[in-house]
Amino acid sequence: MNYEIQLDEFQGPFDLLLHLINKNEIDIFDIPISSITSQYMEYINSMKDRNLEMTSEFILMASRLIEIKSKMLLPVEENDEGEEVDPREELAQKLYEYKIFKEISMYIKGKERLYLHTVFKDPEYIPDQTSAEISIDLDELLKAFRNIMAANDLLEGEDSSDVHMISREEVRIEDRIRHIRDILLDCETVRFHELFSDSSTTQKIVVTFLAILQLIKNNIITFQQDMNFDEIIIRRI
Amino acid sequence: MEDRKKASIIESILFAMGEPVSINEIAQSLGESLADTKKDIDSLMECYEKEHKGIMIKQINTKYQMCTRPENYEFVSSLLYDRNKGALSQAALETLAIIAYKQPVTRVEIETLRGVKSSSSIQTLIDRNLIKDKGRMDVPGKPILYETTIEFLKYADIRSINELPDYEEFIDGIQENVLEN
Amino acid sequence: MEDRKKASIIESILFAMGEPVSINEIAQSLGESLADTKKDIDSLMECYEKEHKGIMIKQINTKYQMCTRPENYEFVSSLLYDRNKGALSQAALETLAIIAYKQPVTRVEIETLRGVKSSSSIQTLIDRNLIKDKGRMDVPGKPILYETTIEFLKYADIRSINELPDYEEFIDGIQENVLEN
Repeated sequence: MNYEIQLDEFQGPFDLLLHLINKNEIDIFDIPISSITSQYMEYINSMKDRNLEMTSEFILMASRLIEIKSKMLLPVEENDEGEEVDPREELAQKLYEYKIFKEISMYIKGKERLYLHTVFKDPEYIPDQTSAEISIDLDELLKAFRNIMAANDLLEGEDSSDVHMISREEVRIEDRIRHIRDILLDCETVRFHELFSDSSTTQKIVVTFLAILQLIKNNIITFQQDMNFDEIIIRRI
Repeated sequence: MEDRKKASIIESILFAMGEPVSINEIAQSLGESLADTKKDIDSLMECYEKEHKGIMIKQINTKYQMCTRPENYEFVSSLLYDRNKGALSQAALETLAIIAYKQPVTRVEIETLRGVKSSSSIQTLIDRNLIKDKGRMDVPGKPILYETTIEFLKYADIRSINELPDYEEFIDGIQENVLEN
Repeated sequence: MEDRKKASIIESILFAMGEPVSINEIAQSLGESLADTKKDIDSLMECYEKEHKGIMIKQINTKYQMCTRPENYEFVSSLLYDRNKGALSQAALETLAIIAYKQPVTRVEIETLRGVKSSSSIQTLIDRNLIKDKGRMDVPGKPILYETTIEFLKYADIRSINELPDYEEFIDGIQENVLEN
């Protein structure tokens, strides 16, 4: 397989799957799941080879494909109405809907050039004789400024956080381990959820959780929960 | 007032104001009824189109605004500044497509349809003034609802959101593609 | 290029520039000789006069500028006054925002960011005491630098420019806490 198509060109797992479906010239509603799964995994692995970390969506889809693949091997299930259920059905529906919106996005894109090539003008100046007081709404002022900066691509744009690859450096498990150990230097115990208080992204949450597991495995911390649904308390050993 | 005079006044108003002017404002200034004013504006627009004038009158909902004819852009931009007015990314375009057709819509709905996180695409679209916050949905968590703006109408070159092609048309497009392949 | 196309381009240029444009600039953009360009502009002006259009083309030495027809002034001014009474126009607000965040700043910098000629908005803001001249920049052409005034702080209800909201931070609650979901 050639890798001239890079994973970072894809908007997400749906986009990658649609690409594979187009490439193989197959029907969304009749995906040869085994072959598509292995092609999908090949892309994912090529991404790993290039030492890029994937967002959770790509990994989640991989597990979903494998789940569908295994279901296909089992006897056909029937739903409450006694109809046969195709394990691929739900994914196919989602891909189909995504494909429609991708189509719409192309239509919108087609209008963009016209928009970018239209020039408007400011109101003409007339000497002000009202001298009325005005109040300046800071939110409006900020919004106006962000509009201008965004139109010139001068804001920290979407590429800083919507990206499909997150550089490995962003949240490292070692850093989270050190962070948790630092917290437990000052106090013997900490509540489980407090360790997540600064975890604003899914990636941070996952990494924090992995760090906790690692610390438990290495006998550095232990945890206790007095009753079901009680707060979990993390304690240093 | 004779028609030519009315047309002339409408031109003056639209030119001087620069920004979108409502039909009410124009009617009031002319001292005419809304219906008559609408007719006058329509015939002026038609005349501008027929003559391929360098100035166009755009209708946005019930407002009107003058702008340059996009076909002349290369001649204008050589004199204006090199503004790097950026195009939208594919991620932002997909998000905008969903908001345009599903509005009002929450972030979670957008992300379910796209299969990826979309918060920064949403922020980009807000910063570009193409979508806006439409209050919160009355369900647990009170998620923000998003809808398109007036600026989006300009972007899509339509007078109102109803002028967007039917969702079904895109389904047909896909099916044609499937048949062709 | 056919005459109608040339006329259309001249209209677009004069509209977009909003200020006096030299015949050289227009000729250059069209790729035509000065003499031909002059003829084109003259016939366009004549046509605007003959039809009593609401927009006029004024000649100032070797420059040309579009403006509203003086006879229509009463119809236009009442609308402009009404708009000016309350809040700032979107154009003025944008201009003010750039000056507030980027001060001291030149007109060219403002116009480059906005992609629109902004001298009338700057003048309006000076009239309203929101911005002022802060001397000249020491570069060729010695452009005027603009900054906000004490009155601006008063109207914005802040003590100093440092209290302006940080524009690099997300303004919306889009990044809702993931744990809540």
